[in-house]
Formats: sequence, structure tokens, C-alpha cells
Amino acid sequence: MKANPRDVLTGVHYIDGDVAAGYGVLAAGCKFVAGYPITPSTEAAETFARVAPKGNAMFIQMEDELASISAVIGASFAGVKSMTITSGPGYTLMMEAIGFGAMLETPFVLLNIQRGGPSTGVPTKTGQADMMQSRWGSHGDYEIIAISPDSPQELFDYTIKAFNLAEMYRCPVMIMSDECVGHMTEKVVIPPAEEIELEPRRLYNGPPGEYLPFKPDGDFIPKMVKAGAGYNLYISGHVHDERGYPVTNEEFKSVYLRRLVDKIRRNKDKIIELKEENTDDAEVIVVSYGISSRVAVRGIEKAREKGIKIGNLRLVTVWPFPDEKIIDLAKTTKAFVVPEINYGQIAFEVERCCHGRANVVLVPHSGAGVHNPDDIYDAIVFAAKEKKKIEGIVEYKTKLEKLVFEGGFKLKE
Amino acid sequence: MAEIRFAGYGGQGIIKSGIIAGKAASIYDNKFSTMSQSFGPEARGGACSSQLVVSESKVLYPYVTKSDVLVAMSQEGYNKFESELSEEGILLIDEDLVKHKPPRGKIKIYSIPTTRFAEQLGRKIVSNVVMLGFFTAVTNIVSYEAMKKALPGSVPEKALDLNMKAFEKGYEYGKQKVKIK
Amino acid sequence: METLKTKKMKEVHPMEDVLRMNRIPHIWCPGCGIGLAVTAFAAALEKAKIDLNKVAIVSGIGCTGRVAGYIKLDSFHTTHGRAIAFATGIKVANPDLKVVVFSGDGDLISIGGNHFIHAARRNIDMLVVCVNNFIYAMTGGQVAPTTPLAAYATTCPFGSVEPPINIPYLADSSGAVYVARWTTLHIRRLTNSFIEALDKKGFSVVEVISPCPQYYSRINRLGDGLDMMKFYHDNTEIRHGEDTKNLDIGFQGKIIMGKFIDRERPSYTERFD
Amino acid sequence: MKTDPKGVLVGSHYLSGNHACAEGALSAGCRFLSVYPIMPALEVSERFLARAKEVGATFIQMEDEISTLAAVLGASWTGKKSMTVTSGPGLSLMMENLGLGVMLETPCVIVDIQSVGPGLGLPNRPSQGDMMQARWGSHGDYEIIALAPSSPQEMFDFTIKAFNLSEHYRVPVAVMSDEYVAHLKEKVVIPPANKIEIEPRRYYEGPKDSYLPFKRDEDLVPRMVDIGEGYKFHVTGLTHDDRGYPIMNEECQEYNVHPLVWKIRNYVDNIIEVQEVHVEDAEVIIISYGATSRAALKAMEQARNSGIKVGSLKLDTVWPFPEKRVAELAKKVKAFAVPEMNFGQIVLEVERCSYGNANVFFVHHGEKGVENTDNILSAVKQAAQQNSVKDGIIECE
Amino acid sequence: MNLWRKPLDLQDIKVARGEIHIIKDLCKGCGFCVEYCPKDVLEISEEFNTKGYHPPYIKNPDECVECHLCEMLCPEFAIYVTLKEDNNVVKSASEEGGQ
Amino acid sequence: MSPIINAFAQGIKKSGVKPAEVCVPSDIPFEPNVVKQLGVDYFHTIRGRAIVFGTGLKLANPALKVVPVVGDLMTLGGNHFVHASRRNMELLVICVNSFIYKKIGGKSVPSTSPVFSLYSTFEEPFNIPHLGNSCGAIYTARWTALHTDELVNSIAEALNKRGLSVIEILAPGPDYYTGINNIDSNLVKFYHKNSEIKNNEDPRNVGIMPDENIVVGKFTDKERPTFIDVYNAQLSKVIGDKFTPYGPVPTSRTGAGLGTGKNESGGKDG
Repeated sequence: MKANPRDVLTGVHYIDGDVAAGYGVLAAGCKFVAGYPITPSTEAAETFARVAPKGNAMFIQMEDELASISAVIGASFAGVKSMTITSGPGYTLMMEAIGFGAMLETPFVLLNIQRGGPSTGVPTKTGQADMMQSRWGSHGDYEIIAISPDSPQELFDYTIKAFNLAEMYRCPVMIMSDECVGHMTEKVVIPPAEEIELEPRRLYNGPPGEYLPFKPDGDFIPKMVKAGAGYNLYISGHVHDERGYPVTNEEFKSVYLRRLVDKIRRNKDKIIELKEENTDDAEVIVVSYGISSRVAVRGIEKAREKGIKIGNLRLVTVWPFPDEKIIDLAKTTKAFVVPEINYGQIAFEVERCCHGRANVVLVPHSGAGVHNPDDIYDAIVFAAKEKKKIEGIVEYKTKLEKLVFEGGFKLKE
Repeated sequence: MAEIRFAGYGGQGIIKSGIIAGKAASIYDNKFSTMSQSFGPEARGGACSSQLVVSESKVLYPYVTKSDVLVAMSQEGYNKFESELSEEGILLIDEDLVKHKPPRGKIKIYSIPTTRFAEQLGRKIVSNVVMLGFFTAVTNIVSYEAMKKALPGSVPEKALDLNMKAFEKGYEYGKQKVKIK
Repeated sequence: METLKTKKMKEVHPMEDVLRMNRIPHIWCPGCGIGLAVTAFAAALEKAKIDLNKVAIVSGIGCTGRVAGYIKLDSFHTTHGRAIAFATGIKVANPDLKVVVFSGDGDLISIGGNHFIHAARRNIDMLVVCVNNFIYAMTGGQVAPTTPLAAYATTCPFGSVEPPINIPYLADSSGAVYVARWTTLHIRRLTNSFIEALDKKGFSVVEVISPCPQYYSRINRLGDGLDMMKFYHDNTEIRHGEDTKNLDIGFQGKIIMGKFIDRERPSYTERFD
Repeated sequence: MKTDPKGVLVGSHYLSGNHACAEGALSAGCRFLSVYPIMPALEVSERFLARAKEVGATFIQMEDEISTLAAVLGASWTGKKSMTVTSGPGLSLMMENLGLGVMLETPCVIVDIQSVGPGLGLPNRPSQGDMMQARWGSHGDYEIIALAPSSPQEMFDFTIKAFNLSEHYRVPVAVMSDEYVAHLKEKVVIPPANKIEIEPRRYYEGPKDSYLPFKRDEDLVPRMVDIGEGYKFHVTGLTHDDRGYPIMNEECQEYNVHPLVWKIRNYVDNIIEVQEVHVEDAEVIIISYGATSRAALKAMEQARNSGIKVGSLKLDTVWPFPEKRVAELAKKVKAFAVPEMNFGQIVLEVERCSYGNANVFFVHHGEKGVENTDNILSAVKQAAQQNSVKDGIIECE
Repeated sequence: MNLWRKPLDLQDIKVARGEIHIIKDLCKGCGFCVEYCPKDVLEISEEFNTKGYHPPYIKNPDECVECHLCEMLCPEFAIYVTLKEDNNVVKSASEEGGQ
Repeated sequence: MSPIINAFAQGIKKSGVKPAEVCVPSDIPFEPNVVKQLGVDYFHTIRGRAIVFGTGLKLANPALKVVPVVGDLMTLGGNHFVHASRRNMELLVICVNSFIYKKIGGKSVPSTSPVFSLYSTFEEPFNIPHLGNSCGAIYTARWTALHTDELVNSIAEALNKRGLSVIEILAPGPDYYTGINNIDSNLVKFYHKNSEIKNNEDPRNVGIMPDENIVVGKFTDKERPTFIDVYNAQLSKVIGDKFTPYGPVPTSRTGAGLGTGKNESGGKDG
């Protein structure tokens, strides 16, 4: 299905990532956004609020994030594409409902413009420390999809892709961007509507009497209907059977809950998108995502100039994690360097998938800023030189850490 | 490639300056540009800066490492970012608000009373556009025509005339300054 | 302790006993009224004859959420909307303390609305100061539950479509024992209200109507802080004891101020025993 | 320091896990409980409430779980040891204030009686689906401590331990129990107060005007004071310096957050406790925690009887994860079998820490319930026969 | 500390005179003090402070009656008033530095 | 079937609303067969979020009749109730209130289970009609589960109101875990016996007090534009002719339609 020309602001814009995401939401055919103001994601919500009437869409600012996400799940069941926009603390408040959304197999999109944490942290500055949270933040077992764009153009493109994935796999899709990308202004080219491919809601067409809301099709994914269309839906957040009726029997738990994780795990290959560069014969591979992948470019270029065989693996899709890819690369490379704006989250996943075959060097950053590219370069040099296998993650000591903790430094407001 | 830093405090339109110059370079001069911003929680009065990287090819690394131009509209901004300015760089300051040290290396300093000019034009809020005009005249990184095209749509429509005037004022002043130098 | 004389020689502000002067200038914009609410509160603390060591102040998030950081008491800057819940814990765990919650309309009434009504119902002994500037200012001017109908904000670019909440009415119907409203212009009356409320046992609410020149006034073209103060001068009316249901505030409409509720109800800790 | 005898119900009792937990809390000197009722954690608060008056403890039932944890943090700053109990959905709601607790470095205990999730799941069935959430559920970088009791006695002991750890490291500590243990009744021996060692709050003792709420000791843990003592301190959830004043730059972020992580990572050896049985000669080790470890021990016994050399590693402390020990054992054994009541959480950690030296078998309890050892046994058998190390986790049911 | 406004001592016929102190660099130029001074003592100055605002200056120093309204209406804690030492108003005990 | 469900079914019938267009988000478990008999779409949501879930349903498809049935309105979801009332979101909130209180009408309440008491017994419960009224609800009523006829009429009446209506049903028993059929009949009888009907009473006077009888009745019945009304009016005013009003168009074959009906995403539905 093509996008509706009414919703697409075709042309060349010079806008920041938040605004680009706002335009992307409309272009993706989303008709309902509920949000609550939180720095640094508000501009995306504001943008959508401004353009919503154009697409006959509704923006509502709810009383809190708990309300926003529940309204989004409700709207999705009413049959429209819906999303919410937030940042760290708001994201945390949504955790209960994200699990609920996963349980109900609700297609919806969540844009998280990450900031420095924990708690209130640094609202106006960047972070990438919600990555594990996006996967594990709600109670119980579930799987979600998470994408990490690195430029305003990608925020536009991947917002659309996120909606498509959500509809395809009937699950919450997170766009895990960060403040740097959200507040970075660049040229964004919005193509004409006929060049934007959208995934329509997969609706059930049969008679009401036979409809089973959680009976999967061949690819593990059940079809949906719209609320109020006469299907006499029974949808429960409890563990349920194909009819949606709650079950208390443990047998059903392993059958029906299992599908929630399997529908993602078994479709991994179709979902995962990676960007690879020179990884085939690399000594060292930099694994990065979001803004860190742009910062890493400097370090990589410098290392290449010095003759290090360096590969670059950018995780566009962070969850589900590309286990097999890392396992394969670990067999041929010496080490992975993982720069991320946290004290190790995705690095643990890389370490897990290395199976001791390659070293893992983490270049951490506390947040509120991006890496010094020299740190990444130094880490690459270290990784290339190191001959023995090191158990555990090597945490590279950054210039920032040395500055702050080693001698005479005074904090200035 | 040129790396430009605008620094001042919230409320001066520091980020707006970056956007207008970036838009001019990217859309009307057909170069590539990336603008990123850094600000505190305060809407007004907090330290605030924007970074603009203008390049002939796609901007991969989006931040300023050694700035070619530093536009300082506050003392705090000057103090913080002066050391980042390259030895051959250009420093632009609001002369009423910033007192500078003797220049390092081959740094060229151009000063202009933007806030005063803006107040004379009627609204203090256009001081950033005065500075943009000055910036255009002095640095030649972004063309005059592109800047003029970038202004409409970037400032409120009602205030476009005022902004155009402010831009011209800064531009003229800049041209004179360059001549004198 | 420093004597008055040495203080005078250093030329320091007389409120330095209750303010963290080393943190000032504060982050609020020129013409913002939150500073005035703090001034009035600081004045009240000095006059109220209470042991300042036994007062804790809790704020949430937002512009007003920064207040706790500037007042020299045991002070807590907590998560968004949870100031009252945090304060409830303090009060219930140690009933000897006086607890003040100082936060904004978005924080207390929107995301924290549930804690607000429940603390009022339980009649937890605390003073809640709600600075109402009709908008979310810290995040850049989004619609708040107090934004008047048809007023503009960034997330309602075509004018607000939600009727605003009447904070005194909500407090009253939830069970607060002391409810008053003043604007930042009526600074001495506000101070007196603070003193009275600090003395009151039970859930007390003081709403402070405050200008937001940077966002609310700018988006709605209402001038600067001074224009708003002039507006308060011309469009306010004091009606003590007015029925709280008549206290709605329309867009640039008349603001009724005064002390509306002053009653007695057993507080939570009293009932618990 | 010895505990206050007032809260200690000395003697042998026949208690459910939940009741043992309440007794543990009271014995540890917990004097403030804030809850919102949720299955299957109710009995903890009921027991606590029933005993509150005689012990002199305070209890409040809040309007939701968001506020319960906020109230606990507030109460903790008054000097009272405080805790809350909840289950999955409640824990999800607490996540934001868990972050605040980490940022304010507030000692408190959160007891999570896990039931099946996500969403509403099955409120009255056991699960271990919140294990990763406990570690990663709030935004931003932080480390917490999580313990997993497997019996009512351990519910009692670990609750006390949780309070001690939380006071020592000034961090929220989670007791990750589950519905099975919570409702399991067994003998619980409560020793006299002079046998119960508790960690006193680490108070600041210097002059009042030079108190800095986040000035760190050598071990990176700052000292506390109580509200109302005249220190007039400020603390904030924003990134802050030693004074507790917010500073918004990356240097301060590093200064603030780095120790939050490293005050735990540096002391993992002091924090982590595991119980090992027959690991010396084992070919296969079952790694388990909480209720599952009961079945694991049984399965180990059965396997030994049929001649397979099986050992057991029970994780008393799940977070921080005993990386080093697992890595050491991985070099010695053929495989690990990890039974969990979820679809694979801690097993990922085991995979990470085996560094390709041992196979990792994941055992899902499946439909047969936690008591059943068949699945574990068959996994162990399979593991014992597998001679080469395979990539990735091997799942078996 | 007790510097707030007090009822004038009845025996004292002299009107209190105040001395205004302006902490210029804290000022953000909102103009509240100038607008609401009942005696028109203050005026906005032409000079910039370090933040680029125009702070007030004392135009009519002798007019100040120590009403403290500018102090109360300053959102920035940038202005305060003290009682002028050289008049005959009896000082209250608390002002001697006691609590 | 419980008296509440019965009254709900009859209320829908009496109101003339098509059951297929009724959506019931709820935090109380309904039996599947109950839902089947009612013929509505039922969503068992997480605790406290039924109203906001309903807000999403309603805004995404304004043609729906959304009836959140809430086990306990005021604890987790209190804030959502306040704000939905303020917005006048077009929802009928049926609040099955199972508060536990020591005394009613001066008499001790028989057998109250201490478990699941949603308020501590020494705390005063909310006066829900008053709170609703003060926040802007257009219809408030309170009945015990045994005021069957009155309840049916109230539900039928409120289903045809435009705006936020709230009907409080005093029925000890149901909450998040036990289901709507599970009410304690002795206790309801006790409540019924100790209640008095005072229609149109000022909601401020209907608080449930230990020493007084429970006041039941219809307290508020007024008109106010709904959220969508105000939205359409305001946007038409500002944007002018270019604005397409948001809201229902004539319903399609299968029931409620959405928006303008054309170009809507995934519009394969019948």
C-alpha cells in the first residue's frame, strides 16, 4: 500500500530529527498520537500536533505517560495506527503498559529520544542507556523490535519502517533514538507519497462467528479486527488462549506465551537490518548504533589511515539482537570495539555472542555528551595490538574518566 | 569543510542562528551541513551553543573539534569555547557583552555591537540576525544570497521585514569592518 | 553564626538564611513569577515561628520543581509528579516534621493528580504550594491541564480544546482543609496565606497564579512579565470564602482570589493512631 | 550491630514465604512499609500490618505502586528502614522511582513476588520473568543488588541481608522471590536478636555546615543524614555534584553516574554469594536460583544416582551476576544447564560468561510446573553426552 | 534575622528611611521593582549587566520609605532594603543579631 | 448472572444502542460467556487504565460507545478519571465500588474481608459523584447493586448522554482479581437497606460517612460540549474551511466507521 499524498510533506527540508520524526509519523499513516511533554522529545509531539489536522489525525496530550500509552493501545485496537513519543523517565513509566501491549499483540510505535539518566539525569543532553530497558523493562517474557536511527533523514525513514514492522509482527516497535539525533538539524528529503510503501493493518475478513483474535496465521501472527465492528471481542491482558479467554492452566502458558517470543525470534532474519563495511577481513570490528556510529566514523577513518584493517558494523535494528552475525564475525575477527553512551549494555550482548573467540572492548560514556573520537581510535589500536584472549569485557578508560577522576579536576556549573 | 560554533545564552537565538546558516548552506548553497545544539534546562539565560559543520561532502562526524569560526554572544560562551578555536580561526563577538583576551596565533577578531543595533532597530530579539549578517560578510562560508533566501520561513512572517533589516545592518557593518582590516 | 553586622558588610541579601544564595541567579526567565512565590515563601518561613530544622521541602519536575534547590531546608527534587507521594512517606515515617511540597501545575495536577487527590482525601498533614502558570514551561510551552480554553500552546497549535481544571475546587472536593489562591502580585497576602497554612494541621493548598513571559505570554501575545502583573492588578478580585466551584479561570478572564476553605478534619496520622 | 529485639519473633515457626519475609523485615529493623495490594504479595503486608503496632512500625497503603516506592524513598530519608512489596505489574510501575532511589542513593528494599507476565499474566502462578527487569528496568545506567530466596527460611534471611546490603551500599536492593516460594510453608527459625547482625545506617559525623550529601567515602558510598537534624541538605534526581546541586554537563554526568555503577562493580566479590554442591567433580552444572533451585537439587541427586556427575550452583545473589565464578567453572565442565521459569533471561548471562568453554542448555519448565525435575534431568543427560561446544544456547524442554 | 517591614513605632514621628541595595548581576530586567515602587525611587538604567540586561538604578535615594516592596517583588533576589542607620527610628532588639 | 451485568445488559437494550458498537475496557475480569451474552467488545486492561484505554478507543473511532467498567476507579486510575471528566471525554464510566468501611448508617458493616481493601479501613473513601462533578462530569449517579430498576434506567440514560458520565455502583466484592460475578450478596443487601434515595442532591453532600445512611440517586445531569466537539469547534475557528471535522460519519455495514471513510489506512474492513 502507498502512503496517502495528503499525509506526505514531499520536498527538501532543513529540520531536526524530532521534526523529521513528526513528519514521518504522519507519512506512515498514523492517525493517533498520545503524548506527554518531556525533554528532549517534545518537538516531535509538537510537530505532529501541528500537522495532524492536515491528515485528519488526532493528537492528544494526556495527563501522564501511563495514560498516553494506554490510550495508544486502545486506539490501535480501534483500528488506527498509533504511537507515543517520550524520553527516559516517561519511557520508564510506560513499562507496565508496554508489557500489556506485547501481551495483547498490539501494533504500535514508541519513539524514545534518549537522554542522560538514571532518574531525571540530564534532560537536555544525550544518552543511550535505555537500550537494555527497551528489551527487558517490563515484567514477564516478551520480545519487541527496536531500531536506532543516526540522522534526521533516518528518523523520518525509520519511523515509517517502524510502523510497517509493528503492523507486520503485531508487536510494539521502539525507535530508540537519542537527543543528539533528535536535536540535530540536517537536510531531510521527503519523497513523494507514491514512493513510500506502507504496511496496511492485517485485517480478518471472515464472518464474525469464526474469528479467533489470537489464532496465528502461518507466520505466527494473528489477524486483527476493529473494535466495534461486531466481532464481540474478548481481549484479555491475562495469559489467554486463541479466543482471547484467560487461561490459568500452565500448559497454555507455554503454548500461548511462547508464541509472543517466537514470532520475533523465528522471524529475526526478516526483521534485522544491519549496515556493514569491510567486515569480511577485518582485524577489529566496531559495533555501534545511533549517534555513536557517526562519532565512531572519525576513529575508524583514523585507524584505517594507520593501516589497521577495520570493519564497521552498524546495528540499525538493535532488538532482536543479531546473535548469528556476531557469532560469525567473532570467528574471523580479533576483537570488537563497542562505543556506546552507557557503561555497557549492548557490549554485554556482543560479549555473549563472541563465545570467547574475540575480545570485546567497551568504550563507555556516561552520557550528556558523545565520545571523544580519539578514545574510539585508541580503543581500536589497543584491540588490534592485543594478542591474547581476554575474558570479560575490556573497559576502555576514556579521557573523560581520567579527567574527572584523576587529580585536581573541579566541577563547574 | 568549515566548523562553526555559535555560543551565547538561551533567548539570544543562538540555535536559530545555526539553523538559518545551516539551511542556507545546505539547501540554497547546495553544500552539506549538520547543525547540532547544546543547551541547558533554562529557557532564558542559560549557557547555550550550536555547532554547525558545513562541507562539500556528506557530513559523517557531526561535531566541531577545532572551530574555524567562533561566534560569541556572551562572555561565558567566549570563555568556554575560545580554546577550541583554531589558530587561523575567526572570532566574532558582541562588543558590549564580550571582553576578549589578546588573540592567539593568527586568529582574526571582528566585533560588532549586535545587541545595541538590535535595540536600535526596535527589538533586542533580532540581535542574532544582526550577527548572522555580520557573519556572512566576514566569513564568506555561506553566500549572501543563500542567507537571504533562508531567512523567510525561519523567522516569524510578521517579523520578516525587521529581520531582513537586521541582517542587512549586520552585513553592511561587516563589509566595512572587512575593508578596514 | 554570622551576626547581622558582618552580613551587612558583605552586602548579602537578607533572605540568605532561608535561601541558598550560592545557587542564585536561578534558572527562571526574566519576569517569571516563581521567584516571587519563593520570596513570599521565604518571608513566611521567617515569620512563621517554626523550627526550620524540622521542615522538609519536596519538589517535582518542571520550572517550579527547581524551587527545592534554592530553599535552604532539607530539600528534595524528586521525579515528575511524585513530590506528594515522596512527601507522604516523609510525613508518615516521621510525623514530627513539617513537610512542604512546592511544585507546578503540570507536576501536581497533571501527572501527579492522583497523589494530589489521595493525599487530600487522607488529609496528610502537608502544605502544597502549586505555582500555576497555565503551561508546561520547562519543556517549552505545552498545554497544561490549567491552560485556559482556546489559549495557545505548542502541543495545541490551534488553541486549547480542554477546559482547564479548577485547582481549588479539586482540592476542596478531595478533602483539603485549607485552600487559598493568590497571584504573584499580591505578594504580602500570599505570604500571610503561607504563614497560616504552615500553621494548619492537614492538607493545605495554596495556588499561586504566576506569569510565564517566555512561553505562555509569548505564544498568546500577552506581553512580558510586567504586563501580566498589570493584568493581575486590573483583573483580580478578592472574595474570601467563595464557593470553590466559582473559581474557574477563563482565557484572560477575571481571577478570583482569597482564602476559600479553612476547616478541620482529622489528619491521616491522627486517624492511624 | 545487633538488631532491635522488639521486632524479632524468636523461635521456630511454620511460616509461608510471605510471612517469613515480613518477619525478616521486622527483624532487620524495618519500621516503614508502604504498599499497594497486589497478588501474590499481599500476605507480606498483612503480616507486617498485624505486627506493626507492637513493634512500633508504620504502614501506609498508597494509591498505586508509583507512589508506594516514592513514599518508601521519602521515609528512608527520615532514618527509618523502609521497604515495599509487590509483584510484576507493580514492579513495572515502580521503575521510575527505582531510578530515583539509585540516583539519591537511598537505602530501601523492594520485595518482588514474581508471577507470570507480561501484562496481567497469571497473578497466582509463579514465574521468574522479572529477573532482567530488576537489573535493566529503569532508564539510564545503574547497578542494583538482587537476591533470590528459595525457601521461607531464605525469605527471612535474605530480607535481613537485603536491608544490610542496601544500608552498606546505599542502593535499593530487590528480593526477587516468586509465587511458589511466597506461598510455600516451611519451618523458619528466627534466632534471638543478639544473633542477628544488622548493618547500621552509615551516618555522617562531621560538623553540620560541612555536610555534603554525595561526598563519597573511599568505597564510593556517600554518608547519609536524617531529615530534620538541621543539615539543610539538598538532593536531586538530576545529575548532581557532591553538594547535591544539579550540574548539566558531561563531566558531572561522569562524576555522578560512574560511581553509581562502580560502587557495586568494585565490590562484587563482597556482595555475591552462591551455594555450590558437588561442583568439584562435576561434568555438568545446573545453575539455578529461587524456587527453581529446589528442583535443580533434586534433579542433581537423581542424575548422580544414574551415574552422571552433576553439580549445582545456586545463585543467592543474582545481580550483580557472579561472572567470574561461572567463567571459572565453564573451563572445568562440559556444560551448564539453566532451568528458569521464563523464556531465557539469566541463561543469557550464563552464555555470556562461559566464553565458549562450555555448552549452555536452557531448560524451560514448560507445562509441568516448578516441582517437576524431568526436564532438567533430560537436559542434564543430553548435556553429558554432548562433547563439542556448540554456538549459542541449546534449548530443551 | 528580622529585616521585614515592621509597623512604625508610634512614638517615633520620623518616617523611616531605607537604603536600597541592588545586586546588579542578579538582575534580569523584569522591571517589577521600578513599576511598583510607591515612591518612584527606581529607574531602569542604560548600562548592561554581565547577562546583557539593564538593571535598575536608584534615581531618588531620599524618597525610599523602607517599605520593602521592591525586595518582595523581585523574583531574582537582586534587590533589598535596609533601614538607614542615620535616622532616629528605634531599633528593635531582634535586629541586634539575635534570633 | 450478577445484578450489575444484568442491569448493564438491560440498560444497553433500553438505550437503543447497538451492543456491537459498545466497547468495554475494564480492569475487572468478565466471564467470556458474559461478554458473549452482552454482545459487546471487551478488553481486560491493566489495573487503573480502563478509562485511558477507552479514551484511545473513543478518539481513534468516535463512533464507538465506550463504557469503561472499573473495579476501583479511584486508586490507580484516580487521575485518569479527573482528567477524562475535565476533558468531557465521551465515556460512560461504570465504577463498581467495593470500598470497605467499618460503619454504615451508624451500624457495623458485616463480614468485611480485610484482603483487597482498596482503602485502609480508617481512611475516608472518596465522594466519587462530588469529585466527578467538580471535575466536569456531566452525569453522576450512585446506586447499590440491588437498586436494579434505577440502575437500568441510569445506564440507559447515561449511554445516550454526550460526555463523561459516571455511575457508581456499591457492590462489595469485585476487584482486579475476583471478577464481576463475585459480589458479596449479604453486604450488598446491607448497603441497600442502609441507603436512601435523594435524586438531584448536591453531590457535595453525598459523601459516604460512617454515621449516616448511604445517599444514592442521580446527582448531576447537565450538558457540556465534549472533547471532540470543542476540538472541532476550535480548529474550525482557527483553520477555517480547510479543516475537516474529526468524528464519525454514517456507520458502515459492520458497525462503526471512522473519519472521512476514504484513504484510511488498512481500510479493508467490510
